[in-house]
Amino acid sequence: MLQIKADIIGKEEVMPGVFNLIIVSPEISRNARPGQFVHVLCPSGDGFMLRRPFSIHRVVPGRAFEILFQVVGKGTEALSRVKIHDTLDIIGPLGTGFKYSEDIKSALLIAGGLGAAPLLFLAEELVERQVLFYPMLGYKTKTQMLRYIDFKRLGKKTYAATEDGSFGHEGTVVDLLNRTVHNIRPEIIYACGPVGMLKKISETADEFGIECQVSLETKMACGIGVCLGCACVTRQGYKMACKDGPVFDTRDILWGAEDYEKGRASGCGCDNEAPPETDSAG
Amino acid sequence: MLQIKADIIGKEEVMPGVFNLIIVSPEISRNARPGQFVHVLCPSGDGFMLRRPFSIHRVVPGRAFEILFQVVGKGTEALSRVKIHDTLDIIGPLGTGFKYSEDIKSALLIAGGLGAAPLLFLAEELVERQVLFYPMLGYKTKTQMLRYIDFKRLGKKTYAATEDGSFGHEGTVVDLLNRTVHNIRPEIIYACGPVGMLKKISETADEFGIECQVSLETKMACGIGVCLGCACVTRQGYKMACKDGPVFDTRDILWGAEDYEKGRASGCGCDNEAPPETDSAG
Amino acid sequence: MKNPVMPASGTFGAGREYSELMDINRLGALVAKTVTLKPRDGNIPPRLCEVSSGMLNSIGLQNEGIDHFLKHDFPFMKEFDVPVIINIAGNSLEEYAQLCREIDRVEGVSGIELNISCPNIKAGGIAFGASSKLAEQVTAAARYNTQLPLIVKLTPNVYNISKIARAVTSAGADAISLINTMVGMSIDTNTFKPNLGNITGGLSGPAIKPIAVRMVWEVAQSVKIPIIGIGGISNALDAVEFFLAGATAVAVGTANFINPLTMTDIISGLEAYLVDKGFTDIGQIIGKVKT
Amino acid sequence: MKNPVMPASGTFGAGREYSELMDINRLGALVAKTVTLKPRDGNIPPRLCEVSSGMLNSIGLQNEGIDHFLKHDFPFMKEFDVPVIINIAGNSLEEYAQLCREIDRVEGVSGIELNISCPNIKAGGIAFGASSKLAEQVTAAARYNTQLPLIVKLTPNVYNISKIARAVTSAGADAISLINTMVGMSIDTNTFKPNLGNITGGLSGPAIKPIAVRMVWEVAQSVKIPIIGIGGISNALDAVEFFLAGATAVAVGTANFINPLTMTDIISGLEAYLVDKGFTDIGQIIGKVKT
Ligand SMILES: Cc1cc2nc3c(=O)[nH]c(=O)nc-3n(C[C@H](O)[C@H](O)[C@H](O)COP(=O)(O)OP(=O)(O)OC[C@H]3O[C@@H](n4cnc5c(N)ncnc54)[C@H](O)[C@@H]3O)c2cc1C
Ligand SMILES: Cc1cc2nc3c(=O)[nH]c(=O)nc-3n(C[C@H](O)[C@H](O)[C@H](O)COP(=O)(O)OP(=O)(O)OC[C@H]3O[C@@H](n4cnc5c(N)ncnc54)[C@H](O)[C@@H]3O)c2cc1C
Ligand SMILES: Cc1cc2nc3c(=O)[nH]c(=O)nc-3n(C[C@H](O)[C@H](O)[C@H](O)COP(=O)(O)O)c2cc1C
Ligand SMILES: Cc1cc2nc3c(=O)[nH]c(=O)nc-3n(C[C@H](O)[C@H](O)[C@H](O)COP(=O)(O)O)c2cc1C
Ligand code: FES
Ligand code: FES
Repeated sequence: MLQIKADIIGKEEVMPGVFNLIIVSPEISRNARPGQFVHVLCPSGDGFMLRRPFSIHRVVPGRAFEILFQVVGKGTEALSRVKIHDTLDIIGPLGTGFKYSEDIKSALLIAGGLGAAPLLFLAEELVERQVLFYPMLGYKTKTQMLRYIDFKRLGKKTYAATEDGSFGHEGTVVDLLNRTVHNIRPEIIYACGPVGMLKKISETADEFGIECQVSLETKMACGIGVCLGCACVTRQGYKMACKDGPVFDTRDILWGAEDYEKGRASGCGCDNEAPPETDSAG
Repeated sequence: MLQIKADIIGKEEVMPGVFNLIIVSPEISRNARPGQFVHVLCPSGDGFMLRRPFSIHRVVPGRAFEILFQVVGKGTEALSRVKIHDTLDIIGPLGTGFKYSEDIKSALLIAGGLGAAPLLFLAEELVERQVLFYPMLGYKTKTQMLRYIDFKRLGKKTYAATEDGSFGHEGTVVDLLNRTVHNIRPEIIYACGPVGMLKKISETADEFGIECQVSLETKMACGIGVCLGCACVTRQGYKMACKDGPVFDTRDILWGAEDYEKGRASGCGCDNEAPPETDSAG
Repeated sequence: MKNPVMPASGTFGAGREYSELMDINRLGALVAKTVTLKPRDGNIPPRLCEVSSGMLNSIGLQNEGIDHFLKHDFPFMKEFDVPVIINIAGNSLEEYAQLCREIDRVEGVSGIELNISCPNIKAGGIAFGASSKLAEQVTAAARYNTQLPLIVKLTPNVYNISKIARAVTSAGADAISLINTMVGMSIDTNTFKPNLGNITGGLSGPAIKPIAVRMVWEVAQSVKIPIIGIGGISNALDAVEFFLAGATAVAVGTANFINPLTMTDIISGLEAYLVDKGFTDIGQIIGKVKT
Repeated sequence: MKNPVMPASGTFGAGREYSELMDINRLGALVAKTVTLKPRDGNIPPRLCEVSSGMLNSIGLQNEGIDHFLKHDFPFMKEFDVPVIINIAGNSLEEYAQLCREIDRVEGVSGIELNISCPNIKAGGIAFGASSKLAEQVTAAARYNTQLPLIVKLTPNVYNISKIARAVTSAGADAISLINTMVGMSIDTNTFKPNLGNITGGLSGPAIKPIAVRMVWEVAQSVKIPIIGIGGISNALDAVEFFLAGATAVAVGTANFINPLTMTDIISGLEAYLVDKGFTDIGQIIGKVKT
């Protein structure tokens, strides 16, 4: 982990409201592992101050790394206005990243929308490690198929679902998973996307006895394990998404209730669940 | 007074850190009088929110008006980054402006630095009204002679002082005034600049029995006379700089103590002075 | 009330200036700047200072007194098709009582707001609002002297806001407004002088919104009377937070200075929000925070 | 102390993580996150929410307990050439007393900070800090059980901070830190749920700075012991405001999360400020606000 002032050398609006930045950092590009993130001081704007976490989307080994982000609020809005050769204050790489044992042979990578961000880096790593993998990508509609081509180029067979049926399977990526999982039979599932989707994927994985790792998003302050603000509820007690995660084995996660399906943004899937031991002591 | 979203059609950095903006507004340009100001919502930046007041510097009759401002803090910094064809949210014209009786024949206009902002508009008005006037301009040094040429073009005889003596009289504009006032013998003095300078000018004016009007700067919130925040102490009690001023007759002003000379920014020259009736009632 | 959006006392004068910039008839109510029995000069300048996401003020209740107000300002306010609330402050119980008696006689007043929370005056003001006993007494004194709807405006500078709210409720308040400003201070690091002539002042604006929402929520749990939520409201979603917390109306202060159209924007924004969420009435979201 | 700048408890852990990003040896002191007698899980997530110029947290004093702390964290902290202050909280007077007894035995501790101001726990915490009587009792209990310098950390959620400050001073506090966070709340207008699992949380950051400066100034008028100023400090000039108000040292919280170099930047900035103003020692500006 280090704090850098890094040059932006590439910026692309890959689809309306979604941007890709290429950021120079030999150190981060060298040390980063898939699933890790960087904590970015977005250029000062209107009434926000905390850093914003973004997954490392891809690396240009030894030289630069990329982030892929969607404008959803003030921080990302400010970030979308940076220009090439602007400098960003970044802390990273952070978090533990995806884990893979040496002898794994086949993996399923499931991304919902922006969930593609950490998974493309993982896909490139798996190619390197000669692990067979199947990208399974869920989108709203055909015109928003973020990184489809890239995954298709890297994966063995690429599955896609669109909610409106304009491309691939009509429906959610969860439906698609449930229809196809008995054919694919991966040894491991890696997933990233809305928490409701992740929870359902973990249920399927459970049912089929497949190991499953997901990248969880929580609100973060420090991003490095100090403030204890990004807690997720696990069977081992509270774990910090920024330091113990953001990637967790779904067998450890205690998911929250229904309303996570509605995409509550600020949680890690756990805020309706009593913590392992409650606070009654004090 | 009205609130407008106005186009910027001209921007010039007239000297390092000092900008001139030309802003389209038929209404404001038509209604504005010298000494009035506009209340500007500076583009959102880092942790400030209130509008900032700027004198109307010049008008393009029936079409646009100008402001001349120096970057001193966050608001002016943000404002200096606007681009041509950006839009600004502006309330104006505000305040009462300089007063002149019909039969006045000669005036002395004294500007310290940015004090030139409202006085150039006044100078143009006086030319129109065929009043003879003498600009007297104080600057730090030769290279910072804001609007000297413009005043020289309009005035009968232009006096200048630089603190380092690189042009004109060496010393302050107050020294220059004291040396020359008995020769000029104006019927009225109009002045704008740091409050310490204004106080000294008013003393000289008093001594020579010359009417004197000054434009005072105070911190403002509403800018339109509602919040009662921009109070100045006068012999008639508290007056609001934004509504009763910013131009005051110096005979009415109760000046504050010594430290105003040091250029305390946030006052109107009155905060060390007991108010006419003190607060002891409640 | 046409809608639950009004100005916060002291940030809208008597509406005269803002009437040139916006349509007062769209508001839910007009709330006048605090009036006192006798004219008050207010505090020594400087009276304003901007701070992060907020401002400090130490106006000190400058006003021309109740007689002048009733003769010159109230008639102007009454002309609008909007209920008028008169906000009052006194140095003593007797002054509050007397103000209520005088206002009670006046035709066309829709309510009295007791300001027992001004941090910028030496006697009275916040002192009444910081003690449940005094708050109860001043409310009772006012209640005894007027039939008009009585709103009590509380100060956030206390540990237990619910206790104060219960006290004024039991003394006969018809509604509570909260919050007034937090006491704050700012120092000029060049001159070593406080940025306010009065040394300390009242902090308002977005900076205090989380404190205000929390207090509205707490008070909504402990009393049944309506609450006017105030504190850092700048847009419709800010207002929605207060409604969810339990406010039945909201008042806008500092934001008026920044954008005179804030209140009318909020009124439109609330309508859009309700439609968007499938509600027909603001009542459907009041107090509906899912805790 | 090399200089009067230190981290605020709970925003720097035990310094482990930040030691990778900055030079801890430059700090005036290290202040550990609050430890309790027994391990605490902390509060249900979400625990953070950003608001205008500030953040809300409801961590709930998650920590592994004093034994674990002394075994695993304190040895790490002790390695630096910097005084270490241990911050403690309890549910009862007896717990505070016991924690003091245990820490008193430990070699290399420079001071104990009593957190009687945490807004995020159900028993103890803020309740001790909001009553001058309880504050006095808990300070006395601690004082009786340790020879170490004793700092008491106060909550701003009270009307009369000077009264509390006097109470803890008379009970034997050697210093006061203030402020801890203001209680606040934020609601998600989409889901109607509070943005914190614990419903309310503590407001920190620049938003509370004016409140903190005012309280430091008030307390500096009423007690003679040193004050550690805390609340929204992000740069050297913020720190200067606290010194002028009467703080003898400052602690930085939320700003660490934004820029891990905040404290070292402040240390350099203060030096530059003093030179610029012609002072040789920070002592020359302490309490020097010209009121
Ligand atoms: C480990 C990690 C990795 C991430 N990687 C990426 C990435 O690669 N690409 C990307 O686009 N985003 C990513 N995110 C989410 C990203 O951090 C948020 O979108 C961003 O912080 C929002 O900031 P904002 O100021 O624009 O929005 P805000 O103004 O803070 O919020 C706007 C809206 O977005 C929601 N929101 C805020 N923070 C989050 C969050 N952490 N997760 C989900 N919703 C949120 C809010 O609830 C609100 O509805 C990641 C988050 C984490 C924790
Ligand atoms: C009626 C009126 C007319 C004005 N006309 C002009 C003009 O034509 N051109 C121009 O450049 N400026 C003018 N000013 C001053 C201008 O409003 C301030 O410079 C501006 O508000 C500073 O904003 P900021 O955010 O950049 O500075 P801040 O961050 O608010 O402050 C930075 C520094 O500037 C000082 N400062 C802030 N406000 C004022 C003020 N009102 N007067 C003096 N110092 C201040 C602060 O004390 C501080 O030292 C006028 C002020 C008034 C009241
Ligand atoms: C400049 C100013 C003057 C104020 N004057 C009064 C007043 O006279 N009476 C009163 O009850 N409240 C007064 N207030 C408090 C506001 O009514 C309101 O309670 C407070 O500002 C919080 O709301 P806000 O954050 O929307 O401004 C004043 C506030 C400001 C900023
Ligand atoms: C995430 C977080 C955790 C905190 N934990 C503690 C704590 O454990 N003990 C404590 O005394 N104060 C704690 N505080 C309060 C800070 O020490 C400090 O008093 C407060 O945040 C105000 O300072 P700031 O505005 O610089 O953050 C915490 C604050 C934050 C933001
Ligand atoms: S964000 Fe601070 S511990 Fe994870
Ligand atoms: S700025 Fe509000 S009255 Fe002048």
